[in-house]
Amino acid sequence: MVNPILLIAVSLGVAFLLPVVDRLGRGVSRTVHLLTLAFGMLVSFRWLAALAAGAQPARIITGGWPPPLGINLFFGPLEAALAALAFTTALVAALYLAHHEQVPTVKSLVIQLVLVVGAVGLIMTRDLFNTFVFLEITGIGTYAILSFGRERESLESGFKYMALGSVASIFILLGVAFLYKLTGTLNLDDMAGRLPAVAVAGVGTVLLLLLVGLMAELKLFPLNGPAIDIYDGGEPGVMALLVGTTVNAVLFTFFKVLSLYRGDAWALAVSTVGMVTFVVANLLAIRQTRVRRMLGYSSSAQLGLLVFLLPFVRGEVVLMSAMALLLLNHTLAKAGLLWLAGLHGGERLEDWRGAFPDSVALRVSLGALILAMVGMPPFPGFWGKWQALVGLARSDAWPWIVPLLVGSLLELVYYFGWYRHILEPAGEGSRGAGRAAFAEVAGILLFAGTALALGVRMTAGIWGGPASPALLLGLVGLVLLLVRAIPVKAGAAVSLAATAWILVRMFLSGGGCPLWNVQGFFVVVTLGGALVISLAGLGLPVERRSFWGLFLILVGSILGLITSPSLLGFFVGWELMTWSSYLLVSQGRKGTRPGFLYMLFSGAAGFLILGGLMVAEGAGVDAIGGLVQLGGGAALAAWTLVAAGFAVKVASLGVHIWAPDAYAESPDLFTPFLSGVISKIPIFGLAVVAARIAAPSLHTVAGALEPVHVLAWVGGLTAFGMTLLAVFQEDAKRLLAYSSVGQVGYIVAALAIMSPLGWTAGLWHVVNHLLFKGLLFLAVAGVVYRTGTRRFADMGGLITRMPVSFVSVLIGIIALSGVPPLSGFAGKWLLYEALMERGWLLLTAALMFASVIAFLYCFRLIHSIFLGQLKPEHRELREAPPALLAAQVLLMAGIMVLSVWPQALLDPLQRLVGATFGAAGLELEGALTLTTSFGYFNAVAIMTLVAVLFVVLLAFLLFAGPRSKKIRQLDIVYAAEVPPPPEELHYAWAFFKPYERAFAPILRSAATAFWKGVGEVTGALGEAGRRIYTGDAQTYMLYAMLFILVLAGLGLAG
Amino acid sequence: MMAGNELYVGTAIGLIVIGFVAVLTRRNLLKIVLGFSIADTGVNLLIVSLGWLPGRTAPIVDDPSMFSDRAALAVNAARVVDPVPQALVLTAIVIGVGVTALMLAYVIRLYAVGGTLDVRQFGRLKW
Amino acid sequence: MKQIVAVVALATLAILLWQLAPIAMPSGLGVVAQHYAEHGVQDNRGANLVTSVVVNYRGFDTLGEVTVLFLSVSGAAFVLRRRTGLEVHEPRRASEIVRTGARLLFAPIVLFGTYIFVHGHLTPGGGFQGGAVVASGVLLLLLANKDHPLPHGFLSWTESLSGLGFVAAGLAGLWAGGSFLANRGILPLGTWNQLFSAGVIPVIYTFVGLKVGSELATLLDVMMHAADEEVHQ
Amino acid sequence: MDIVTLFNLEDLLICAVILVAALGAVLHRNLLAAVVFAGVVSLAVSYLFLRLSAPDVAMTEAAIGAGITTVIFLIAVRRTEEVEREEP
Repeated sequence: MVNPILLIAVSLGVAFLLPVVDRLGRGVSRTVHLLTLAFGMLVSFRWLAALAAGAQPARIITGGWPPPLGINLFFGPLEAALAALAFTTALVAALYLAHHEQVPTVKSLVIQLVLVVGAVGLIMTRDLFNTFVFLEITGIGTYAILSFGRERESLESGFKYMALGSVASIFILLGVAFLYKLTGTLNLDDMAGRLPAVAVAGVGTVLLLLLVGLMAELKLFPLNGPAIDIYDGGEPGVMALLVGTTVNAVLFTFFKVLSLYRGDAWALAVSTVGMVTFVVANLLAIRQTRVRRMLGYSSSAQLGLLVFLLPFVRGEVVLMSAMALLLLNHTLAKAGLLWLAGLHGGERLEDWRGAFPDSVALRVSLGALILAMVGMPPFPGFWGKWQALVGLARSDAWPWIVPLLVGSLLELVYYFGWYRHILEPAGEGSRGAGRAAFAEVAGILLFAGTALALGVRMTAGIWGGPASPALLLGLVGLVLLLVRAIPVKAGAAVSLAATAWILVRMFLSGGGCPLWNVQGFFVVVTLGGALVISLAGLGLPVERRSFWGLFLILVGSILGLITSPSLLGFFVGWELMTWSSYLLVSQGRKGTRPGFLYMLFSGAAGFLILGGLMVAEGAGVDAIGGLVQLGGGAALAAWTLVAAGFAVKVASLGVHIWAPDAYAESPDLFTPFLSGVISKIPIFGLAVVAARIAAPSLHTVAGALEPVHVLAWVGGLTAFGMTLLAVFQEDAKRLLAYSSVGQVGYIVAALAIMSPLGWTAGLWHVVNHLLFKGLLFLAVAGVVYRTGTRRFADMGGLITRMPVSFVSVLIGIIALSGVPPLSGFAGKWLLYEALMERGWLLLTAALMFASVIAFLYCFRLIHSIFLGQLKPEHRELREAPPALLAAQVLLMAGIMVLSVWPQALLDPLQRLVGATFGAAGLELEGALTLTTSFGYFNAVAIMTLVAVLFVVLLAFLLFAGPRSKKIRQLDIVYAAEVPPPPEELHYAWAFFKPYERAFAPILRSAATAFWKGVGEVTGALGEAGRRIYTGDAQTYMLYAMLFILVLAGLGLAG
Repeated sequence: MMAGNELYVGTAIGLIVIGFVAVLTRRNLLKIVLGFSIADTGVNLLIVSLGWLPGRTAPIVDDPSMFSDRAALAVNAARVVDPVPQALVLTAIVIGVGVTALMLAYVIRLYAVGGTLDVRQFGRLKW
Repeated sequence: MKQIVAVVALATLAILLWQLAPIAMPSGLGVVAQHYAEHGVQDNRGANLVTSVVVNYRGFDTLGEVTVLFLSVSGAAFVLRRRTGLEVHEPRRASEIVRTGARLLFAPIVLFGTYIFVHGHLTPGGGFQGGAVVASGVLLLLLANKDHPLPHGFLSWTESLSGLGFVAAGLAGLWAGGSFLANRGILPLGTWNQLFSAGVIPVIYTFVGLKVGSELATLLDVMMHAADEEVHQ
Repeated sequence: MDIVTLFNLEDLLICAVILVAALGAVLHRNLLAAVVFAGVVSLAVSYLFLRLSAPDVAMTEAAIGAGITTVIFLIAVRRTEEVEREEP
């Protein structure tokens, strides 16, 4: 194997030679430069491979003298990985920078090469003064290359960075000199051995000098002013180079030097500064309007997170891999984003509207890198953050976990604030990659590709091997996303085929009906929903080409979430579902704003759930099955956090403001899936995760309060509130959105009863809701597709033009409102039985009242759209596309089957509930009647009775129909008043105005005002906070002085 | 009591603090760079005084009897001051001049672009 | 206001540093220094212990050190690469004495500088000091006549080759003496106090001297002509 | 034992010169004078290094600290402004 010292020696030799090589021509010097970096990269990767395979790390001495006499270097796995990362980043950065030089000189090549040498030297050296020399090399290299960018800004930020860097190196040099005086040696490991024995006053001050010097070098809070300015002023390509090389090297140096710092006081100081940097930098980033400055704050935050983890890593393998993953993720994502920022050139967030319309690869890379930065699966950052949290939970470091989660949520806010602009449809102002050469794009594609590949491999690991259906679906989706050639229609077909294939395979191999357990049940629900949507997709066109790719990723993630046995697998699926559904919601015409809100609340829900899972991990449970063993306080905490997360995701009252917009503005084809299936996943979560944790009851002043009862009331209130709001909507989809959230409230209440009958009612309603809500949304989608509008006032009398849609909506509202003949009644009946059995009578009353109101908006839905006069312009309206109707017929058939023969679903449910509770919910007398403790219900009898009534009525109508007199809608005469706007003429306009006035006080949605207030406060905090960065070099240096004195004052200077 | 190196250490700390005074309070860019240069000199003086041992000479072996045999080696060792801080300072001075040169190049460019040497004019990038 | 805070902070810093004075009290040689003092001459046959430490024991530092200077000069040239557009006020022509003096003194100064870095292992001084003296000779020429035609090619070649020489000596040490920058197996250590003693140390220090000399000369040239025209090499 | 005999007179004198020159460099309005003061500081410190029996460092400080650094400062002053303008 090549001696690693050559990484430094050869690169340095070439750097010295470059000025003369350049005389032979710039092409020659550039090639030599790239070859040297390639050589370094290859050697590092070969060493990394060898070390991974168990080779011995290289212990290198220089000058012929072993340490402590001479300077020694070390090249272990960590060093090899960091060196490989440094050389790769440098190589790719060089390719990029070659295209972005205003005044090309060989000097920039020299500086880039020596910068990498400095970084690799820093990584390898084990001598403290040598570390100082290499810090200076990387320092000066950084200062020099910072002048690469735009004239004024880069010089200004470069000078500030250099000034603070000089203060830092003075502190470091003093620290090193005094440490030599105290221990007599300069070798790091030797000094770490001798230092504890030194009991002289002032040792603390010396160590503090070195510590603050290194912290200033790392630009942690409050010294991160200049570091953020160089992002703002500097050339993004240069910053990408620095992120991959010097920043990682200085961080690793900080890790090595930390071995000198024994004792909890130092560890606490370092972790506190790290965590403060993480949270504050993220908070200040929220109010940023300039992309590069925001990326600067994000880098400072990520660095703070890594520094925070350092003291915990000593010896902990889990945290060591967490650090490695987080560092790798930050380098790949941040460098990639910086290159993209350089390529795009958009200064403000708004300039990124519909970025890179001309290149799929770049747009997918941009999305992937943003998701990686925020720590979303499958990218390495997610796994790193998970392992870090598990490590912290295991050592019960709860005071650290909370800020970590809060910081991550803040990070999510500003990155998706940026992504919101990117997802807007490409207008004339949106910029693309233009005629970017491949060299400029190589880095982006390489880094995004590596991050994705690593992520997919790890996801495969956790979801049971590469052959798991969930992963296959996801990969197929990824292919659909990337390959531009596949037409949209083919996407729908592929999706249909894939879901059908998996469904069939499950039924065949699953040993009879897979419905016996909860996982199987929800898989069938998901795949059924996906099947229907794909079928409808053949008819209804979709705006964005990437719809089906994302749709398959979404379905894959849900399958993964449901079938994976471990908490980690569950959460991977959950977060994957969150961002894929976010992207789909944002694809609606005005979908980006509601999408952003959707992401915020889903992200918050995700972090609540993550907190709950961490409580479990802290107690040593890592499988879903193991949740049963949780007991006492941990159980209550875990249960509350997880249930709260699911409640937010289910949009219960108070946190519901995101749901109506998200449902209404998402693409018409996706809304049925969003309301039919995705809103059921938190139900699966409650059924599987929350139900297993035996949460002890709270002993409050009013006696024992069962958490489950609280959850039931949350469900109940949601049902009540949402149904009430639904009635007064003027827009069809928004009405259905409120209704959908309300219905899910019923299901939450049903599950919260925690009795066999309750679960039967809940799960029955899950299927039922999927069927009729899917039906309603698809029908409305057809209507909207034909009429182009969603407002009731613009529709009317469509029964003659779209009869099949009319029948669909009719069946849908009958099933929804729970009127006897159809399956809705069975659901409601079971629910009320279970509630009464449980004894929660007030809640039963509330739900019954809500059902009555539900009937009102059902009537309004069908009345406004299909009955009344037909508008002139809708004269020759055609029926909805056949494929869409086919999907509706499929759903209608499902409802009819359940209405006539409920046992088809009830038998499997009995088995399932029996397995969970040990007792079946209800007995089946004979083949047809269901009996519970309160009464019985024979579906077939009722069905025949209603059918007879229906025939009689229909005959009368047909007989009386032709004699009715048709009047034209607009022949109304006005006696000299000003005619009101056309809408108000429409009979359905403000249909329930009197009720609205009656309920006005409680309708004034306090929730929206509250959450807007929360947003304002956070923003104001961010606004006030970032004022401390006044931009003045001397102020930043004064912060450094004050910082060391504050730490000294805190007693660190012993 | 043998004269310790308080005087030299005191002067060095004085130089460092005076250097920082210039860096933190003077508005002129050149004065700031000058402040850094003076602070560097102060640090170098401090490091050399760390290695100084009263009554000993420079670490140069200039008469042959010094290393004829093992005993003489120990004698020689007791005769010289600590060479290591001097080696470190030698490097530190050259690093100092390197950084100063780069800073001055920045100052020249900033003056050429901003037309002034007042550091407060170069604070546009903020918040 | 900020000024007062700064002064108060610095006063506190002074007190903090003064607390370290007791540590700075003379307290004999450390374990490493003891070895250097005793065996320094034995190991490298060099009379000047500091030079042995700088070039051999901690030779890797010096390689880093030379890189720092090389990087600073390239950095300065890089920063000043753009035309500054400053109006260049014509400097007063140097007086007759300076011009003739410069021509006369240039050779002795360079000779003296060469003497310093060639005898680095015997007398105080070495690569850095010798290089600086040589550069001051070049400075004298520039003072005499600002547009004195400096041999840029020669300077650039010297700088690169001497840098490569240093690295080559290091690699030779790796190949012959077992580790990078080792002082064994390349040149005989010779006898103490002779010109050709201490193995490869004088050779390395000569390379350093040449490199520092040419680099500082280039630096002076770059800074002096920063305003005039775009620096293209 | 008063302070003078504790440290010999020369050292005290030199240290006084160093500190005064440093203050001069910081406070003086004219930049050229300030640079010269800095040069004086370097030279004096170089002599102090001799007193600390560190000839190598003394030569370096003299040649580079006093020589080269002062020169590049003078060049920088000539390229920019000589007098420190009093700005609000």
